Amino acid sequence: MKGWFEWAYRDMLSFFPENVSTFGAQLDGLFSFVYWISVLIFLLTYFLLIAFIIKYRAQPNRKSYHFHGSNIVEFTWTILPTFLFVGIGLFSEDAWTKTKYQMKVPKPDVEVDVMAYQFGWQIRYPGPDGIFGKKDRNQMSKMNLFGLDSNDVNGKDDIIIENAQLHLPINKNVVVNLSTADVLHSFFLPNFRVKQDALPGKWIKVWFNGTKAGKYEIACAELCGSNHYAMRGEIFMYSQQDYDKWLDGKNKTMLELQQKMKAEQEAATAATTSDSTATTQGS
Amino acid sequence: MSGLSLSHEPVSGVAHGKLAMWAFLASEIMFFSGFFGAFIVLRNSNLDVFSASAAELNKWLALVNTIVLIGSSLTMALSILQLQKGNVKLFRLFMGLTILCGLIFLVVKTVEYSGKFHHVLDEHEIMHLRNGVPPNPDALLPGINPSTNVFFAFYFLMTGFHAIHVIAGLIPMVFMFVKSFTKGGYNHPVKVESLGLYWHFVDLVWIFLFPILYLIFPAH
Amino acid sequence: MASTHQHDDAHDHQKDYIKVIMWLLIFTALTVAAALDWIPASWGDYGNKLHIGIGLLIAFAKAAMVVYIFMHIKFDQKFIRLFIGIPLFLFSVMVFAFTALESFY
Amino acid sequence: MSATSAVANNHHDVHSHSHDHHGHDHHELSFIQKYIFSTDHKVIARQFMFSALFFLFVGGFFALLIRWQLAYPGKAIPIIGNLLPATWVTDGVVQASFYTQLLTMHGSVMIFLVIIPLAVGMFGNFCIPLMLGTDDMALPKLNMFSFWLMPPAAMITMGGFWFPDGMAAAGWTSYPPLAVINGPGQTCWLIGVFLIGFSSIMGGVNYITTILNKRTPGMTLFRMPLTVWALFITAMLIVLGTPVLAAALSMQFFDQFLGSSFFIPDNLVTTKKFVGGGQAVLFQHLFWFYSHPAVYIMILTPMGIVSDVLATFARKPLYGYKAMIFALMAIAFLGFIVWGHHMFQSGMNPLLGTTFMLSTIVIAVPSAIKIFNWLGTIWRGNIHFTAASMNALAFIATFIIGGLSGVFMASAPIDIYIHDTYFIVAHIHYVLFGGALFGIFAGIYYWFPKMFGKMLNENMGRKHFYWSFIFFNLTFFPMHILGVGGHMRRIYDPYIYDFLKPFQPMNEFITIAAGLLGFSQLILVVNILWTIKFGKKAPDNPWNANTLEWSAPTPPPHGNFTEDIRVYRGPYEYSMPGAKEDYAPQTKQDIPSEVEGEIVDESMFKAH
Ligand code: HEA
Ligand code: HEA
Ligand code: CUA
Ligand SMILES: [Cu+2]
Repeated sequence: MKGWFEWAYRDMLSFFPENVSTFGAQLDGLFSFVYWISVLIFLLTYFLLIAFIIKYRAQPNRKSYHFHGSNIVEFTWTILPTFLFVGIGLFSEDAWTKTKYQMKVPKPDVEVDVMAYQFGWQIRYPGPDGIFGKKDRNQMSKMNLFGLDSNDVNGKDDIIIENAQLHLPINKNVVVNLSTADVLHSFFLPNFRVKQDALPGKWIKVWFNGTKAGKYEIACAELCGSNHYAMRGEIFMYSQQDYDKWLDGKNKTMLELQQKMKAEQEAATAATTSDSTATTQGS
Repeated sequence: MSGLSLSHEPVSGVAHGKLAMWAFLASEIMFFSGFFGAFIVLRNSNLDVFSASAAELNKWLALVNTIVLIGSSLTMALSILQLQKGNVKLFRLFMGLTILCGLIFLVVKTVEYSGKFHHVLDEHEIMHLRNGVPPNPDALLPGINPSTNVFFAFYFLMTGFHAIHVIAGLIPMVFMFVKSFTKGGYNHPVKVESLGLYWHFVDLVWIFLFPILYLIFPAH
Repeated sequence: MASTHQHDDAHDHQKDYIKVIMWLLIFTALTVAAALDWIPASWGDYGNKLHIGIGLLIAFAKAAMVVYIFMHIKFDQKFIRLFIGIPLFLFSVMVFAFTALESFY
Repeated sequence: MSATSAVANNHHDVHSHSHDHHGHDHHELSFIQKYIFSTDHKVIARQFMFSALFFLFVGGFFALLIRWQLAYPGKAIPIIGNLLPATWVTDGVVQASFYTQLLTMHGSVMIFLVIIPLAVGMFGNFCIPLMLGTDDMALPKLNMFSFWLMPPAAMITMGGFWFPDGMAAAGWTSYPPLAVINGPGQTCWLIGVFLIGFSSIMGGVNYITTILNKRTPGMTLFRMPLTVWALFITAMLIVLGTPVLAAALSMQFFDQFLGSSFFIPDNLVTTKKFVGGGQAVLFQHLFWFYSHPAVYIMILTPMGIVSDVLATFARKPLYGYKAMIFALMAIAFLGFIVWGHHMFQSGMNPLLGTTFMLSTIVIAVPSAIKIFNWLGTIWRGNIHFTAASMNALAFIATFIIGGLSGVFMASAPIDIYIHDTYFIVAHIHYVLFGGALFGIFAGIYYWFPKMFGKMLNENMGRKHFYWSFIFFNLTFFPMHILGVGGHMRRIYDPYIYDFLKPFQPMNEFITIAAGLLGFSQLILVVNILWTIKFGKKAPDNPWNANTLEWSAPTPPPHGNFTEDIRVYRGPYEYSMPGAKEDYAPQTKQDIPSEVEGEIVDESMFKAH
């Protein structure tokens, strides 16, 4: 009950969650641009509506003005809004091309793969060698969502994070290759003003550039089943040093794991031909 | 109150039934547009599968059906003419022929479908038609069926809905045909005309289905 | 429920119909012939496109005849053409947007 | 028309319902033929009205369950919690899997079984023949068929109720692959909606034919009231749009039931197996190709109703009659080329995003024309406040807000952030409830006397209006704020997200307002039932309106009119200077006045 009316006297724009990406400000600016235009139109139309309702309410000995309208007036109020609205459209264009055009995605400083599934996110880093292993759609399965090609050595050291935690450096152009293993999901980073549906069978590039270190949330914004609401992930933004530290830690465990695996494999070579697991997990 | 004339003569000059049929056909065009639009998109992204699968279809049965259906369009048009002229005997004849053609079409279609359902995919076909994915043993229908690949999904979808349209057209035709033998006879030229429009439309759909499903995938 | 629009001369129509059916059969034969393997394989993709182009062109020609003569568009009130024109327009909008699905970016 | 003719009509009503005009007029019709399987357009209109109002409560009930869960997740539903089936709730608490069914069925019921049947089914049937001065629809049997397809279709749509997996649960948009891997409830939904679509098309075909063919002498196209114009254009949208939905549903049915892969790409990691090769976005294209025009199917008729009601109660000619018609046409046309604005974030080609953004923003222009013309209509009028006119004014007020929020989303980059948040939910309800439903309420209050022959209780009508309007705004306005805060739609428990935790009080507020809003609707039902039983008898023309339906006896007998109808002027000639009365029925020939009561006398098609 206490918090109920707090919002009643706050400006709508103040409810945006904190913006921590480079283009976020432009998008928010666009929102408030349209917002203020709307407020103006709202005030104008409501003023007229209310004024007319009061002024022209029924009075016994008044007769309405018999008038069918005028073409000049109609023309004016067709043309003016057209300019205004087309203006909004053209004004929006820049932000749209910048954020979504695949060919305008900036050169990545950091590139990660994100695979959505019912109900979570898997994240893949290229690992110590800095190269992503090849993906083979035919090898996709519940155990191998990315469909890593088991014959590709570059894939052996890829870091796969299964608990939906994304770790990234700030002030770097991050490119996320987004896809999904099953149904549609939508990769939503409220604080970064990023939203993109994930399509099965297609990799879509999503980019952003975070400006502030901290922990933020990843949400799924496309209905994907009963646990849609629970597809929560976390995104940790680090300074470059902290990020390197985190990444080195990951890479080291990957290398160790690889060596251990190799040793085990050599030991068991003669006995059975066991399937070499392409991926290991980390977190 | 029978002196009133509130049920006016058609203002647009086109009889109610016919106008309604045209509106309905506009709707039908959009219905098949949905399929054709989807077909174009998925064909472009699955060219190999589409041409491999089209080769499995039986062109010649389809050709027979094309001719049968075109013929039925002619007899339909003629039966309308005859009824308008009041020549009931010839109306009956042409209507009977139309029904016959419709039935032949359906029989050929059944032969074609059952051929598909009895066709068991071999290794080679599984490679080409299904990208190596083995058919789903739990599929509702045996043999080649909508789950075989996208092409056959379209094949069954489009020819299936077309066949349903044929059946839907045959029902009132049989009714009119039978009615024309009763004592009262049958004398509603506008209804026959509207049905004729529908029947020509069904023919029209086939005119497009024939090339896009059976023909325009060259062998090489 | 009587049609106010009378068809003046029934006999003429009969002739039209026979003419149309002949053309329809000829075009059917043509379209089957065109689908045979006569384009040299060396033409590659252009050969395919030619195949499709011819097939569709013939189909449209046949469709036009059915609509014009059998369906009486030629003889009926002009506004009835809208019932075909508008859907065709919408279809082309649809196909345009759908086929832009993949390209560009 | 006098009291005697009304008596005669009641008498007439008992007889002759038969539609072939071959004599045998005078046999008694059984109750079933008269009220159940009737081909009389007025009876069908009533059937649409009652069934849709029933479903309004079904859908509203679902909405209240949704609201309960959002305000108090994990708490048992009070009172009825334990009465609900075990597949829905455990210990009175809504389950996550049931929540998705709830929002799906709420959306589907409200759109397919409430708004479209009310706006198109009910008003289309009631208004078109009466306002055109004819006896019935062009194809009365088809008309009956189009109603009687609805109840079974509705049952099938919700048929998943009988299966352990429950009802459809993929949203009213039913996007594959999710919808395809769902259970039999989804199959039922597909079939049900397909049938509803078929019923709509039948209706639309009938309306087009009737309007083109059955106008009474003198009723040129540009003398038709805007309600009829709106219905005409709506019918075209239905006829051209719905079949595309039908195609999309059929394809999804194939995927769902026969295992094909139209919308399923290769190698989906799910329990159901598919060969792949399809494209998921393709369905969205097909779906929105229908469903965007569908939102105009839901709003155009209310717009027409509002125009009629405002002109009548402001006692003024409608401002810019022709401009209003061209605006309707422009909205309908543009409505077919903007569907992509629902798919800005769907991964379709961003270049298309640009195109769709521009076309979408342009569609605001004809809407603006309409708003200004309505304002022009009440300008220098003499506005009488009744339940009908107040609802019409409320339509304008809420549609402005709903439309303006549409402009935000129309800008593709702004939509990035607010897509699939409560901002959209707020938009939906401002245009659908605030717009369409208030317009429909206005129509119900306006035509009820003619439909049932009784005057609705004005007092209750006003209470219903005030309560609805206030609680409507309290319920849905805060949703804009939730949306700006990033609150996703279709989520069962928002509070597992840290950034949504602060919104719990607001959700609670909304829920309480929604409950009161639901309660307010009971006033309408009580009013209708009370009036039918005890209401005051209605005169033939209670509002002194011009259009033809008011020249018919009340309630109109079978065949509608007791004399031949001829039309002499446009529908909005109110307050002509020098005339004795402040209205000029379209059927009255000579009304001496200083102006010539003519708008235009030409028509696109052949006129009389
Ligand atoms: C009756 C229903 C209805 C109506 C009329 C509208 C009208 C509009 N809608 Fe809405 N819409 C829906 C029902 C409707 N919508 C529904 C149900 C959804 C969600 C579906 C789902 O996902 O479940 C939706 C979703 C939706 C989206 C997708 C959002 C998303 O999912 O991300 C968009 C995006 O562009 C949009 C835009 C618009 C626009 C631009 C209009 C325009 O037509 C509005 C035009 C009106 C105005 C602009 C206001 C009036 C004008 C003025 C006051 C004059 C201005 C004055 C001057 C310029 C001087 N709508
Ligand atoms: C015309 C359409 C219409 C109408 C009238 C409404 C009415 C209401 N809607 Fe609905 N809504 C939609 C169309 C509509 N909605 C659509 C299309 C969606 C999207 C669905 C999707 O995402 O797929 C949606 C989604 C939607 C959501 C989002 C769900 C989610 O995303 O998780 C919410 C949440 O608050 C909501 C709430 C409400 C409320 C509180 C009402 C209230 O106005 C309801 C008021 C109540 C009544 C009118 C009935 C009164 C009932 C009683 C008094 C109960 C008595 C009866 C018994 C106990 C048996 N709606
Ligand atoms: Cu994943 Cu919603
Ligand atoms: Cu839309």
